[in-house]
Amino acid sequence: MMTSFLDVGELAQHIQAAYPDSVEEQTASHLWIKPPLIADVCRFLKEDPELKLEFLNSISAVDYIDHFEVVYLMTSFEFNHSTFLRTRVPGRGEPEVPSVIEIWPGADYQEREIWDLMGVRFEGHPNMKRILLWEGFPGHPLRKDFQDAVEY
Amino acid sequence: MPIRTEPITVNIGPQHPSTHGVFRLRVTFDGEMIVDVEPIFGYLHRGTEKLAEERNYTQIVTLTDRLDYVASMTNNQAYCLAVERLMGIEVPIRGQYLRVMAAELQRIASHLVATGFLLQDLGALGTPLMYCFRERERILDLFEMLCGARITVSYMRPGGVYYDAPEDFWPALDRFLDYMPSYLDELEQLLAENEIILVRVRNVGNLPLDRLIACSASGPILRASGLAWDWRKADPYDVYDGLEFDVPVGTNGDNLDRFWVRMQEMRQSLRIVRQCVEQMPPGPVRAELPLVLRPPKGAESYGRVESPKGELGFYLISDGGISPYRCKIRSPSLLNLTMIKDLLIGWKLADMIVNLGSIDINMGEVDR
Amino acid sequence: MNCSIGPDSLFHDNVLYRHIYNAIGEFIPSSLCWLDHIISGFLIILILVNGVLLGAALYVWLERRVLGRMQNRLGPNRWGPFGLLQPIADLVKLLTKEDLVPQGADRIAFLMVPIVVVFPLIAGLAVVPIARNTFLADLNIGVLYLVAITGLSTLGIFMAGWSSGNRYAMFGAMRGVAMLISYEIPTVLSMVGIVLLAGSMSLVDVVNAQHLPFIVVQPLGILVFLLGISAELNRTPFDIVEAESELVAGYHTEYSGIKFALVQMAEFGGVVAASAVASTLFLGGWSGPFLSGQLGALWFLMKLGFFVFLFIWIRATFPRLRIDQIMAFAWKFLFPLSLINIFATTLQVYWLRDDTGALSRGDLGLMAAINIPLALVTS
Amino acid sequence: MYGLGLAKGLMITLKNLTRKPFTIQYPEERVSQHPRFRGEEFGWYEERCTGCASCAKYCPLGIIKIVTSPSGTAKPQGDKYNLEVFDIDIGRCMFCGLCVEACPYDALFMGSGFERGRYARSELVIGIDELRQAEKRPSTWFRPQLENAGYSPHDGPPLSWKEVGREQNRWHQHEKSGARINRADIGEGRSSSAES
Repeated sequence: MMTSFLDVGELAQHIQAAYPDSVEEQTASHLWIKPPLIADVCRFLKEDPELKLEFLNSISAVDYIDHFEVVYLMTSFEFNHSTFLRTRVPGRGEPEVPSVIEIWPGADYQEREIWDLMGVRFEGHPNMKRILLWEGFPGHPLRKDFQDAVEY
Repeated sequence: MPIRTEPITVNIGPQHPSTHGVFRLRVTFDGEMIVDVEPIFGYLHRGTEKLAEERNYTQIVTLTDRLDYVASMTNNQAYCLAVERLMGIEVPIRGQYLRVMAAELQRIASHLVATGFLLQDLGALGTPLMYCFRERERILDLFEMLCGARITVSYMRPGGVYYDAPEDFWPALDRFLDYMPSYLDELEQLLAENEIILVRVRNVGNLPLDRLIACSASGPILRASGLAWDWRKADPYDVYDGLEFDVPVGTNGDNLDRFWVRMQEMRQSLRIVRQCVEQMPPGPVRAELPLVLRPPKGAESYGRVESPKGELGFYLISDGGISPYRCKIRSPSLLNLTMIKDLLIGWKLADMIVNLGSIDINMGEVDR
Repeated sequence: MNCSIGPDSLFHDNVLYRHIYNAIGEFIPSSLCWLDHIISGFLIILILVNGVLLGAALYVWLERRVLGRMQNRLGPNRWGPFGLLQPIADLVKLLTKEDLVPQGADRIAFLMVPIVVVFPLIAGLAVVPIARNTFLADLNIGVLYLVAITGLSTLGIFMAGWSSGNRYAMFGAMRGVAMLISYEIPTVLSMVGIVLLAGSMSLVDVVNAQHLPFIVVQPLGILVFLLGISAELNRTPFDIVEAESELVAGYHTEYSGIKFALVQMAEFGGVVAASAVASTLFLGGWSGPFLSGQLGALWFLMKLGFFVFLFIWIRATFPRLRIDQIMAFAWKFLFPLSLINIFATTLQVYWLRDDTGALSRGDLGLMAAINIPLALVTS
Repeated sequence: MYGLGLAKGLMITLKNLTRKPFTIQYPEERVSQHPRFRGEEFGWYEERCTGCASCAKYCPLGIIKIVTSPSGTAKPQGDKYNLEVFDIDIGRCMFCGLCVEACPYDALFMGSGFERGRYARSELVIGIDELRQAEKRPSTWFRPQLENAGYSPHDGPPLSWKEVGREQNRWHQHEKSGARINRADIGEGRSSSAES
């Protein structure tokens, strides 16, 4: 028995039914949700009896120069399926995404880590401060335009 | 009349005998009772994810060794799985068996360390720890035979393992497999019936299952709370599909259950290794691959294994170059630490150390 | 002024003292016999202090070796035959270390601690007889004196924790005070049974009264005594005062150099002292078959070694209890047990003693027959 | 009866008291070292090395420094480059063995030593002269030909460059017979890497 990945088309329809106009873009394998709605969609996916994606495997962020992409991977223990959910946040400043900590407390450290290393803020996170680096560290090292210090 | 008391804040770590690495906890005590905990980490942050963006796909294997340094084999395996999925590489069957065998030996080694340190934290002055390390030494010896290193093994490569095991490895492994169960019996005898240990671990540090799932916890602590979820069963990788083993499950989710689950998993791992030795077919161990790998542009993959600490995943994104565009490491230790407030608040100082030991974190993996 | 140690002299029974006194008397005119007494006294103290130091050093070596072997290691084996000189090397190392006093420390109390913890240990050993008529002092309140003077070490532990200005040390000290005071009670009560049996508080009399080792007459007593004393010595499973994995080193976290050496010495010497007291009270000290007279010291050493090994063995095997469990153990288990023991012993002594108050071997055997099943049932 | 578990524990420790210690007294006794052990003092065979710097490129830490210059000798004989610098900074080396894996000519081997305590980091750099003069006890890591020959680096004799080659390669036969390596025999594509 392998963990199956949900079909993106069906998933998108399912989400659209509950949150119309929440899907930003979808391809054969990828599904992008509009950033302001991501937390709501996540809550829906977790509580929906047909999906029951109750376990958040990981949250990661990717820097695509012109935008950041936050990737959620979640799994249902009951149906043994998982899905990726993505959201694009444009801008190089400190873009904001709604936090999912209310839905999955397990997002706590990962969101802090993303803020620390990637510079994406999570709105609604109660303790949004650096986790691995020290306060006052210049910049966010996982960004592609981060310059290494000349000397350590 | 109640006595006026003040909470007292103590810094435990980064250098403390039982924080399992450079881990710092700012703990507020009311007498001996813990009222607040604030974990602070980052003392071992080496920027593995950033470094990975500047290394080619094979070189990153050496970085993964250093994540969870008591379980390098499983780290290698998770990363190699991710790269193989990224490129669509088929690993030769013998290579898969060798990987599973090495990973299971590593699981025993890692659980031995976890058990030993749990008992060290209980205050057993190193005796069980020494016994555990003595046995771990035998496993590390096997690893040295296999790949020339004991801790930072770099044994696996995308597409298999670097090389087949030497001939004298198999008799040595047989000896180990014959010997190990008797040692586990002895360890259980020393510990499992000891009244002092039982009163210290039974019904201490209970973790409710729903909270664990919400907190993204995985691995033995999830199973100790009653959910039989093992990625080796749920999402079999390599040859786990064809191997027989049980997933031990606890009921209470207390320290005793976590300890018991680890003990049982060691026995199951021995079973898996034995099956691997019996079933292993001859053949190549590594897919024919160029020295420098170039996955297709835009490909992405998530490779995960059930590491001794939980779900270890590598999320790789390729931009068509020789190094990944993004390499995210989903480390079980960090996510298991999310539970720390549930685990520690309300318990006593002495329990705090044991609870922390029972979830078996590794700072190399937490800080990456 | 009568200077000779005659039959009615205070020192007549003390062979050790008499020998030293007479040996020195050869060089000192009889008119200055008070000087002889003073010099002999000093020599006795010198023997005592150095004996304790040597015993502690040997014990440290033994503990490390035995612990090592129990953990499949070797223990110190480089310096001297079997590593016997290792404690000396350690001492030299500690002596040459920088002597730190933390900034936040209460200086005077901090510096006094090593003296406060070492003193009761040395003073307490003075009343323990080593062989027939060989002891440093024979006090008629020996047991009481022992209890009183060893209780002082609690003060040292609290002073150390309080004055260090370190929170770990403070935790250790608070735990120490709570635990040590609780365990003092069952320990003392377990000695009462011995006193009842011997009819005297003098340790010399206690040994003389042991026609049968009191361990068989007082099985509950030895159980309570050993558990209580290992708590007072901060040994596993009661070592919450130091609790290496929790409190780094507990009350002596801030001690370094020679002060650390003294604190450690008090601790390890304490085990030797406790073993000496236990073998005197419960195993009959120097008395035993085959070896008599001054050779009884060998019996004494063997019994001492047995208890020392027992302490090391327990330390190698057991983890530590939590503070509330330890307190519960003291009050709910040891305390009632020691009361039962006293009650039973009192009744037995009342019915069995003869006119002089002494107990014969047969009487003791009868009591053992009653007490051993009692111990098995109650514990 | 309360305490039986404790007694069992005590018996286990007592049993271990009588066992032989597991410790190995290092300077006097040694652990039997396995042939694949990846150690320091790399076995470098200058006769084989073309200065292609594959090892330097493949090293995850970039600690191998190679400087070459044109040798000026005849091209057909293959001596295209002189090696001037071949530094391995083993103070930063993590002994992953990827350099050995990358070497196309079997010129670099892992060593088998592990006793290189020094007082300064600068003394940890192995230079070209040291590599030349070192007693070569190559590890069998990624060198199956050594393993098949049953060679043990720990107690075997030092090996010369003629003895460590790859049996299956045609040019190795040439080597054994004493001839200089003929690049044409090695096969196509290989020589191009030497130029980079």
